[in-house]
Amino acid sequence: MTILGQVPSERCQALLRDRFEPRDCDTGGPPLVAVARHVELATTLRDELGYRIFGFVVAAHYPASKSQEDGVDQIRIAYGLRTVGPSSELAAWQVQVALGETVPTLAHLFAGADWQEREQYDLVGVRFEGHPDLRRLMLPEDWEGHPLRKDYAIDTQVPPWR
Amino acid sequence: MLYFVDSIRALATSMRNVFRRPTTVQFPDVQRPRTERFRASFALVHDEQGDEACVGCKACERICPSQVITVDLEKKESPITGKKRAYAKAFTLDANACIYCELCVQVCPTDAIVMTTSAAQPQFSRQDLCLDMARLYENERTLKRSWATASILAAMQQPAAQQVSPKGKDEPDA
Amino acid sequence: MNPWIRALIYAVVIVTLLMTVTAWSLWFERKFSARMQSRLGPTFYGPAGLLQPVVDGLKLLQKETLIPESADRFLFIVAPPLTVLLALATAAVVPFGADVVAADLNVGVLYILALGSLTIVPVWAAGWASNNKYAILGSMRAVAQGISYEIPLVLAAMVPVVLAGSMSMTDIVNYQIAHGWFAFWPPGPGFLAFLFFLPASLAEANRIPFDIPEAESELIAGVTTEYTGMGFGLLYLAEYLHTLIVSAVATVLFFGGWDGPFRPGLHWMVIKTLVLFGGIFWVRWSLVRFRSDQLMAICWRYLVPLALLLVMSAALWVHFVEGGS
Amino acid sequence: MNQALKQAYGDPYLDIEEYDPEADLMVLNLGPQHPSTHGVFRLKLYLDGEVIVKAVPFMGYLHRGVEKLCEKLTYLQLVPIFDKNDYVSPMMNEQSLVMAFENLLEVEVPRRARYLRTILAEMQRVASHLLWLGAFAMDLGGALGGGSTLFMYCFRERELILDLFEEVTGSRFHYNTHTIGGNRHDLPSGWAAGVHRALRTINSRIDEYETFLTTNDIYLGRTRNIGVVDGDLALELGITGPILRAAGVDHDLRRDAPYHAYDEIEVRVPVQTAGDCEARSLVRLAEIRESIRIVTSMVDGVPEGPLTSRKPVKTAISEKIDHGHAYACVESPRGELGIYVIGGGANRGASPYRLKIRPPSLHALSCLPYVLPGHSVSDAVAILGSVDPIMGEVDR
Repeated sequence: MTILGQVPSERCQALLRDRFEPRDCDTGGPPLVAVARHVELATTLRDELGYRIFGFVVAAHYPASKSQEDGVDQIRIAYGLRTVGPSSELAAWQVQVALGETVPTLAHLFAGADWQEREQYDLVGVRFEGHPDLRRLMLPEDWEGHPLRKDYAIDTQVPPWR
Repeated sequence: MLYFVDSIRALATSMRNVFRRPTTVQFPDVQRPRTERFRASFALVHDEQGDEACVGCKACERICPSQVITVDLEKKESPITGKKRAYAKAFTLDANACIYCELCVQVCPTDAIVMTTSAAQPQFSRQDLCLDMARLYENERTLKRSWATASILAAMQQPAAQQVSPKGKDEPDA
Repeated sequence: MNPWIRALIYAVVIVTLLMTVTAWSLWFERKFSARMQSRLGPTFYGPAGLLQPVVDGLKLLQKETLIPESADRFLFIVAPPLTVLLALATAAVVPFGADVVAADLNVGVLYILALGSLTIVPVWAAGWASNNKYAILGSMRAVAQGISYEIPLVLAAMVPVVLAGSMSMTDIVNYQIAHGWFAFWPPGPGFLAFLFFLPASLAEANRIPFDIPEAESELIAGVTTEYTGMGFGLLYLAEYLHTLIVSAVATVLFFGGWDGPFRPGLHWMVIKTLVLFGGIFWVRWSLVRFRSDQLMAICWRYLVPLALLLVMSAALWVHFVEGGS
Repeated sequence: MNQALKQAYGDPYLDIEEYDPEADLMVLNLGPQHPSTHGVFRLKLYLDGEVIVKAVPFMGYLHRGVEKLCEKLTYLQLVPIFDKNDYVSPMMNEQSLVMAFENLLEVEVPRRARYLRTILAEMQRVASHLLWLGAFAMDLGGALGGGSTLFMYCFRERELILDLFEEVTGSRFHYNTHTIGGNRHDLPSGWAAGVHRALRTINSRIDEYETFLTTNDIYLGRTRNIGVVDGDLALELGITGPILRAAGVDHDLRRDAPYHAYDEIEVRVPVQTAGDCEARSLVRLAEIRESIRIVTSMVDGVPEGPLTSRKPVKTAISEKIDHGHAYACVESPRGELGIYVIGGGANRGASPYRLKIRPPSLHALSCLPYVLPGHSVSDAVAILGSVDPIMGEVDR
């Protein structure tokens, strides 16, 4: 794989292994970390290892059929941070939460996370607890439903002009 | 007062441009020359024997990201070779929603659909922008064909192993 | 000839002349700015687009005049024609030829400055009447800019008056014919006064780089946001008229009116005015715009004190050199 | 948000009622229909006189549900959809998307394609910065004045590059020239000569624009220490790209996390320290020159060899994968444009399960509530222009 720095860097994986006992996610991707220690991980990554730029927060909805946990819809959220300057690396980890539960916000650590978390709440419907201003980012306020949920209508036939 | 002193250089630049040739042209009368690979509207073509190339296999209908192509299949005698062959009974391409991504040209097994280098002619109603089979074949006669056909694109995208020469029009600078 | 009839003839001739020159200055500006921006400019109507002003006028005429429901109807309707009226009124005093002047007031310069400063009122009224936030911002800026640039304008206009010893426009021109043009002959004050008069008058007419009131990149269209059809047409026309007359006044005050090398006469006046008018377009299409507080800072920190010095230097010049005539 | 930053900048969550009650604030909506909001973007400004007290941005007017569309279309069909996201630099969208899929499917890209992608990316950066330059001059100088003169010059130069793209890909703007494993269009003969000619003209014309900008005092008056974003605030907000480099932080993905063929060439990264509008424009002008230098050094030495490492696509369902995550990011003219894709979606694994775009313009816009308070409305327009947001990318 010639593209460097796109997979979680060794430093980040080493930190995860020895301090945060990550579980490997069955659908692949970065290691899974317990929700309780999620903010602590982000703080250590930022302060000790220098991952200062907020990369991304991706929430994906796994309906009961696909997720293994006893038939309850799961939401897996992948986070990413990046270091600054030469040989910039990427740190990434995942957090899993049942539908309806809340995830502690990173907006106090990274102001950049503020809007990305609002977008995930807007599109996937995962609530970030402690977020200063959790409103919908893009859809109008009175929009009901979260479009990127798997149960959201997907095959609406595009009205042909013909 | 220093604001006006070095504004003179800006004035000089704009005056210098007064004596340069303007780059805009009066569009309807003067047309900008298009490059050979420019892709605009569509045309269906006949193969070497003069028979309709399209076999109605719906490959383009499936690949189209904005689902604007619909093809109906029919089997009938070919007027030239006399054998029973598959044809497209109806072929509509909705230029309203087409994003000109050239994927249909790439996936066509028989080089039937090609793009032309004449920019889209505006119409007065949405229905006129819905190109049906007759219009597409008429485009083949009237408009200048663009460079790309399925085989040329395929020849250009061959991986290292098989650097095969393209069937159909010879690639000018392979 | 009965003075009333003379005034009427002059009025009709000057108004039609000014209107046509302004209309075709629209064509000239679009062609000239197009060339500056490596474009073709209007070419469709008439040879090289010469009928473009006519077509623009017709387009504006047949557009529906919308009056916003919450607008102050009377002010909204009256404001545009008022701006055109004030712009045209200042033309009464401008001497186009030796005795070709509508009304040779002996307080000509005062008359022009008075009407010049009055143009702020209808512009402000237009902004205030359209009851639109952007228009109000634009009109407040117009008032601030108009008032603060009034002072350098007056002081700059004082220099030729002091030098020529009279306020009447024809006397100033005759003085310049005798002693050489103010812009060049008294080397110090004359040219500097012109350098102050031009930007101040540009600010008066809301032209770039001083067109804060209708700064379209910030305030959409500033004062003219709510206007459609002929309302907008009049406001737009008034701006061009005002600029044309200001360049005519500048030629009279600083470049010796109808005085010219071969046969002084009306044609010299027209040539000089149009050259100055073209210069204003040239400045308009190549400079970036000021911020409104920077605009005020320039006026109060630089223009006003220097203008005072200028008038004093002109007075000293007159006292010493010319033996206090 | 550490305390030091709170004092230096405006507070985006300021409660308007507590602001001193007797100052009657005027609420002015800048946008979504406004000549200088660079797209459909609404900025609700609370004005005390003409000074901004609080700025609340509203987005979503251009939300097209691209990420929902990703669940339905297959990998190949997404490429033409994605070059409409950041419609000022479409190359970068296609390249980041295709790199993410190549990561996911573990596909190797041949050297010729990597060279070609670098050249196309750098030329697109020049075109994108030229468009920014014109739009920024329009913000400062107005549509009927000096601003539009510079706007026309920038577009005249940008046409040269679009013609070159038309020669290679056949389309001026939405190319669909990338595919998984390489490119779809090879370079026509004689293209390099055209590139040299065009870039030489642009390089000489840039000096001409300087007379409008960096030495023109009216321009400096409008941009010097207006809208200052310093390094800490930029890093805190996750801002990357010219705004971060103008704030003194030396971070550029082309050199720090090289992709395509950037590891084989030397990339010089222009950095300024002031962090104001002027510094941002200086960084972008320097980046135009830097990109021109890169392209002229590379365009003759494109190595021979195959253009893709996979057979040309003949059917919609061509790539299939049922698990795995991948992230790829590209240095777009506005910052780090990243695509995070999760495999194993519909169409029996032929479309992604979830695809997220990390838009650099979203983070660039997030600096507005912090930076705008204290400036006037015309400054707000200048700052918005210097931040150069693209709403197609922000709203997706």
